[in-house]
Amino acid sequence: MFQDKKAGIIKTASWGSYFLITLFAPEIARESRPGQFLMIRVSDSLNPLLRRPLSIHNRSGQEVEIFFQVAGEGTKLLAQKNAGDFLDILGPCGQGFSLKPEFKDQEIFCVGGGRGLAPLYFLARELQAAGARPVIFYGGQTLSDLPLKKRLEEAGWETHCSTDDGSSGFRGLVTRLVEKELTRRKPYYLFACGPEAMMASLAKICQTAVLPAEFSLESIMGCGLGACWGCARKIKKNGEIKYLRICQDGPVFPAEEIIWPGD
Amino acid sequence: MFQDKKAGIIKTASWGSYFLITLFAPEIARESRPGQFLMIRVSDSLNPLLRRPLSIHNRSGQEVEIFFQVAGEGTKLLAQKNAGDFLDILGPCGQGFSLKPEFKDQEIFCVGGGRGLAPLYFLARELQAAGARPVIFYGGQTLSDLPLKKRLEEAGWETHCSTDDGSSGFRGLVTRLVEKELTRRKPYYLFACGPEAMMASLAKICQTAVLPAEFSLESIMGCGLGACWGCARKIKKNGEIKYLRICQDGPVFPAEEIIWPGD
Amino acid sequence: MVDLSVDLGFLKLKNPVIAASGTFGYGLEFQPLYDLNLLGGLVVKGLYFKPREGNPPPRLAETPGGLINSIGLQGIGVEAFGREVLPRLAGLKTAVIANVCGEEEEEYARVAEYLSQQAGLAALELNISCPNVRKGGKCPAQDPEATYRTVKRVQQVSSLPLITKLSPNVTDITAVALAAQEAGSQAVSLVNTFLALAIDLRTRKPKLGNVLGGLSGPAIKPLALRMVFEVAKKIEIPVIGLGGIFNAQDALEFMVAGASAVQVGTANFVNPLACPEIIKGIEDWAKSQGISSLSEIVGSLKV
Amino acid sequence: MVDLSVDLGFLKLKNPVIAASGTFGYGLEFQPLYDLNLLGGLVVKGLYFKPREGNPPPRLAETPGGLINSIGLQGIGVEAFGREVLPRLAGLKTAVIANVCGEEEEEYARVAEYLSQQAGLAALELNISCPNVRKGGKCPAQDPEATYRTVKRVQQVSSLPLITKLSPNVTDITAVALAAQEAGSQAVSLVNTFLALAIDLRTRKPKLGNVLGGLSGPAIKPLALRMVFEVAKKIEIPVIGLGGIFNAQDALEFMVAGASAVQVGTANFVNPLACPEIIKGIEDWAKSQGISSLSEIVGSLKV
Ligand SMILES: Cc1cc2nc3c(=O)[nH]c(=O)nc-3n(C[C@H](O)[C@H](O)[C@H](O)COP(=O)(O)OP(=O)(O)OC[C@H]3O[C@@H](n4cnc5c(N)ncnc54)[C@H](O)[C@@H]3O)c2cc1C
Ligand SMILES: Cc1cc2nc3c(=O)[nH]c(=O)nc-3n(C[C@H](O)[C@H](O)[C@H](O)COP(=O)(O)OP(=O)(O)OC[C@H]3O[C@@H](n4cnc5c(N)ncnc54)[C@H](O)[C@@H]3O)c2cc1C
Ligand SMILES: Cc1cc2nc3c(=O)[nH]c(=O)nc-3n(C[C@H](O)[C@H](O)[C@H](O)COP(=O)(O)O)c2cc1C
Ligand SMILES: Cc1cc2nc3c(=O)[nH]c(=O)nc-3n(C[C@H](O)[C@H](O)[C@H](O)COP(=O)(O)O)c2cc1C
Ligand code: FES
Ligand code: FES
Repeated sequence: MFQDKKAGIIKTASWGSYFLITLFAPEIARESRPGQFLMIRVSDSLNPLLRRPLSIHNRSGQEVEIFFQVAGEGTKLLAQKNAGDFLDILGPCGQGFSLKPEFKDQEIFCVGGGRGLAPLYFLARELQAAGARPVIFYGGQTLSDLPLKKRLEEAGWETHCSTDDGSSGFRGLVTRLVEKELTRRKPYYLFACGPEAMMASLAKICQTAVLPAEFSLESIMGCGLGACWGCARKIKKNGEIKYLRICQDGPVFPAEEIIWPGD
Repeated sequence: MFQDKKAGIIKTASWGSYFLITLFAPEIARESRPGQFLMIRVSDSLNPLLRRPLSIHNRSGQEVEIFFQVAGEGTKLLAQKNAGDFLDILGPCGQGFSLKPEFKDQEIFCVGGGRGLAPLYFLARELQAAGARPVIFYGGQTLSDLPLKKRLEEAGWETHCSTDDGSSGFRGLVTRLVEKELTRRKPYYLFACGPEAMMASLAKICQTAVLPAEFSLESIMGCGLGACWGCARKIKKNGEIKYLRICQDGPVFPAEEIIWPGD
Repeated sequence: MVDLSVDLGFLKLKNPVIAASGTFGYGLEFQPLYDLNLLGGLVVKGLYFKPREGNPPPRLAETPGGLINSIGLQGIGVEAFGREVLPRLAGLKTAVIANVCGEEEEEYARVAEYLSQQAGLAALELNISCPNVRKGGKCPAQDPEATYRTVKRVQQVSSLPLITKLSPNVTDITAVALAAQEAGSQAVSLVNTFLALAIDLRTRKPKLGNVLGGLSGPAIKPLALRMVFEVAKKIEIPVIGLGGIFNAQDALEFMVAGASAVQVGTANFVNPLACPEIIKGIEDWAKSQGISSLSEIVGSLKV
Repeated sequence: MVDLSVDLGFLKLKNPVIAASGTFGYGLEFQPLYDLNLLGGLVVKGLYFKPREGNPPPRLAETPGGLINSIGLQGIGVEAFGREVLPRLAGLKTAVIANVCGEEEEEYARVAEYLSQQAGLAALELNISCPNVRKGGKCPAQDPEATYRTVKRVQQVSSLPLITKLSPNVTDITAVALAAQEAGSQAVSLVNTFLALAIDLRTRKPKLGNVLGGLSGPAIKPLALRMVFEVAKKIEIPVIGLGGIFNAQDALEFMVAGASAVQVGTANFVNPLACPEIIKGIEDWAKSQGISSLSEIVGSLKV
């Protein structure tokens, strides 16, 4: 865990409301695992006060990338940063996805909805490096919600896209696309990150298909360090339901441990 | 009185900690008189919360200029603005210097200390336009505190400079310089703006010389409109001492009405 | 068309936005900037019977998202107000409300009595909550009994509707609100400022000449909102909410929490057009939500 | 050399900066970032006798310059703390303080009694002021008598020095501070959070699952500073000041107002290195001012 107060921005890229920032942060890069995240100070001022949690989208050498969508004031300020600016970042936070030795030679589904793709790029790279075969599912409302499509394809991974309006790939929800694909093949594991509704429905699909899965959850965060208990959410551990810290006990949890809203 | 939420910055100039900003603000320009000021929002954020009062340094056509020194957070933010940016400004505020018909053909001393020169440029121009002869006294700690020296000389006004360290013009306080000059000639009137100590000592000098004078005072301001009474300061009006509003009853007051700290 | 008017029972406002006392002078200072008739109402600066000198400067200090003031209710006194100012306000087509102050009960009564005899006022706001002039350290609004007594006494001599302005510097603001209601106040307004201190570390002196002052602005909004919510649940008379309202969204949040109308204070300094812009913003929001009357949203918080 | 140590009488701290309860976990969460032995002290998360579930999410909401929380003192209970956490804290060379909670007097006493029998604690901080778990709407620190009773009861069973943590949600905080002193508290710390509400206008629901929460951060600093000033003038025992301290200047202002030591809460989230940076900043300032011992500045406000 490091606080880097002056992580330099090497480059930025953007597609509509989606942004990619490449940071020079050698210590954090070294320690990062897929599914972990950074707590980022978006402004020197007191508004917004808190850091914003953003997944580590990619790591290469001494650099880490973040990929985010503008959601409110904080991400808007972050989107205004340029190459040459500095960011105050803290990380790597959280536990990340589990990378098991038995993934080798297996097909692993990685399902991302919109900005939820953020942690999956790093994950797919590590899966591949470990000899597993990542299969990416990438869903959005429309074509412009899939800015990373090209990048995923270039990485050489099997990539399935979906849009609600059919402007790119499968027309419909990405969960439908996964469901369809599951009738044809049986992957070894599934990882997902995206809107709650998407993950909740995916959880049901995995249960039916008896497919082990892990999901990366979100929550408003205070410290990101496990110290404030502000990010807590009900999780079922060893049959007992209690509030666990998304930042420290997660953000990734096995599908069966998650209590979905409305459950 | 106008609130112009989008007064465009036409150009900026700077000399060390001193800044000059030219604004396109036709309505305010039209109504301005020397000694009046603007209330300027330095940031969209809530810190600093209040507008900052800055004198109208010059008016030409549809443009107004402000000239300021960085004093704290607010002026620092203002100094970061660039041509093409917009400022939210309110003005013209306050009563300004009195321009009397009998000034015609008379010598009028205009004494500015550091940033206190700000309102005197506009004043000298209007004095000249009214047929009076402005004589400028411009004091600072050192050469770099006199960024407007050239501009004043170019305007063709008799200009006397002083620096505490003698790096430019007379070595010593500008008040000493005025005092010296008063032994040689008798102007008709004196206007001044600058640090309290300078103005207080100038007030004594004018009293001794039986020279009528007006000073522009400062105060922390809330509204700038006379509504909050936050800017009040003790002033003697018609023999009675009471708290008057610097923003609305001033900022310019006749020398004999001002109660100086320590009086 | 959205009906922005709100009916407080004793007073109908064309819209729920009222300029707050002490931030809007004697009512006329903002006239060069916009038509005051746009306002739901305006409350003039606090009035004592006699003229008052006010507190020594500095009188203002900024804090993160806030402003501390210790004006000390400098003012011309109620008679000069009645003679010189009120006639000029009389022509306005907006609710003009006077803010009534007093060093003790009798002064409140005298000010209220005098004002009741003047034309042009829609209501009195009883300022029993100014933290800048507490005698013996407490203002009446910090004690339910003192509140009851003061309101009762003013009721006896005043024929104008009474809005009692509450202090946030209390353990239980609902107890004070109940006391005001019981004593016959037609409404309560809350909150006045929070007692605060700012220090200049360099000089080791307080930033304000009067040492302590009252905190207002966005910093206090979540506290004021909580108090409005608590009070609105407990009393029958209407609540006027204020404290850090800077835009239409803030104003609407206060209404959702239970305020029938709102006041805008410090925002007038930061953005002199705050009041008309908030009114416009409320109208736009109501339209976008298909709300035909604002009363629908008052106290609509889902808890 | 500047001597940063402060002597509270019952406890000597190597410097005046203490990490505040609830913002610093059980003390070890910040260890990956810096050496905890740099701290003057640290207060662990509030402890009840039994484990507690805490409040429903969302538990945090941002406001201008502030943070509202309603964690609801989720925690592992004092026995698990004593068994699992305390042994790991015991090796630290900084003052470890436990934050003692209770649903009623007896629970406070049981927690304090249990902790008194453990090794490794420098003092107890009695949290009678948490706004998130008020039973019947009030916490003991909102009433001088309840404060007196609770402190007295805990004194009977505890051998550790006692710091009573006061609530700002009161009319007169000095009365509560005096009650704590009279009951034998060795120090007071103030302030805990201010009861607050934030609303999501879109959904018309409170932003927090528990409806109300406690406001902390820079927004409350001027209010906390005022209270520290008022209390320090009135009592003999040392005051530990907190509320919105984000940098060395803030910390020093609290000391000038009368605090013998300070706590840093919300700042730990915004800048995890806040505590060590504040300590360094205090040292630099003292050097620049030629101050050899910090006790010189405590209560040095020129009024
Ligand atoms: C572990 C983790 C990893 C994340 N990774 C990414 C990522 O890689 N890319 C990305 O685009 N987004 C990511 N998010 C979501 C991102 O943190 C939020 O979009 C962001 O904090 C919103 O801040 P804002 O100031 O822009 O919006 P705000 O104005 O604060 O809020 C906008 C909306 O987002 C909600 N929100 C605020 N904070 C959070 C939060 N921490 N988590 C979820 N919702 C929040 C608010 O309730 C509101 O509805 C992640 C969140 C978590 C918890
Ligand atoms: C009518 C009027 C006209 C002015 N014209 C000019 C001008 O043309 N050029 C110029 O450089 N400056 C001018 N000033 C001073 C200028 O307003 C302050 O320097 C500025 O407000 C400081 O803001 P800040 O945020 O940079 O500093 P802050 O951090 O707010 O304060 C820095 C220091 O300035 C003091 N200060 C804060 N506000 C004011 C204020 N309103 N007046 C005086 N001192 C203050 C503070 O107490 C502190 O000591 C004028 C002031 C007034 C009242
Ligand atoms: C400079 C100033 C002067 C004030 N004077 C008065 C007053 O005379 N009477 C009164 O009842 N309240 C007075 N107040 C309090 C405001 O009316 C209002 O209650 C408070 O500022 C909170 O609202 P705000 O955050 O919108 O400013 C004053 C506030 C300020 C900032
Ligand atoms: C997330 C959070 C949790 C807190 N939990 C506790 C607690 O368990 N016990 C306690 O006495 N105070 C608790 N507090 C209050 C802080 O210790 C402190 O009194 C308050 O936040 C004001 O200080 P600050 O502005 O520096 O944060 C908590 C505050 C926050 C923000
Ligand atoms: S964000 Fe503080 S514990 Fe998770
Ligand atoms: S600044 Fe408000 S009256 Fe002068």
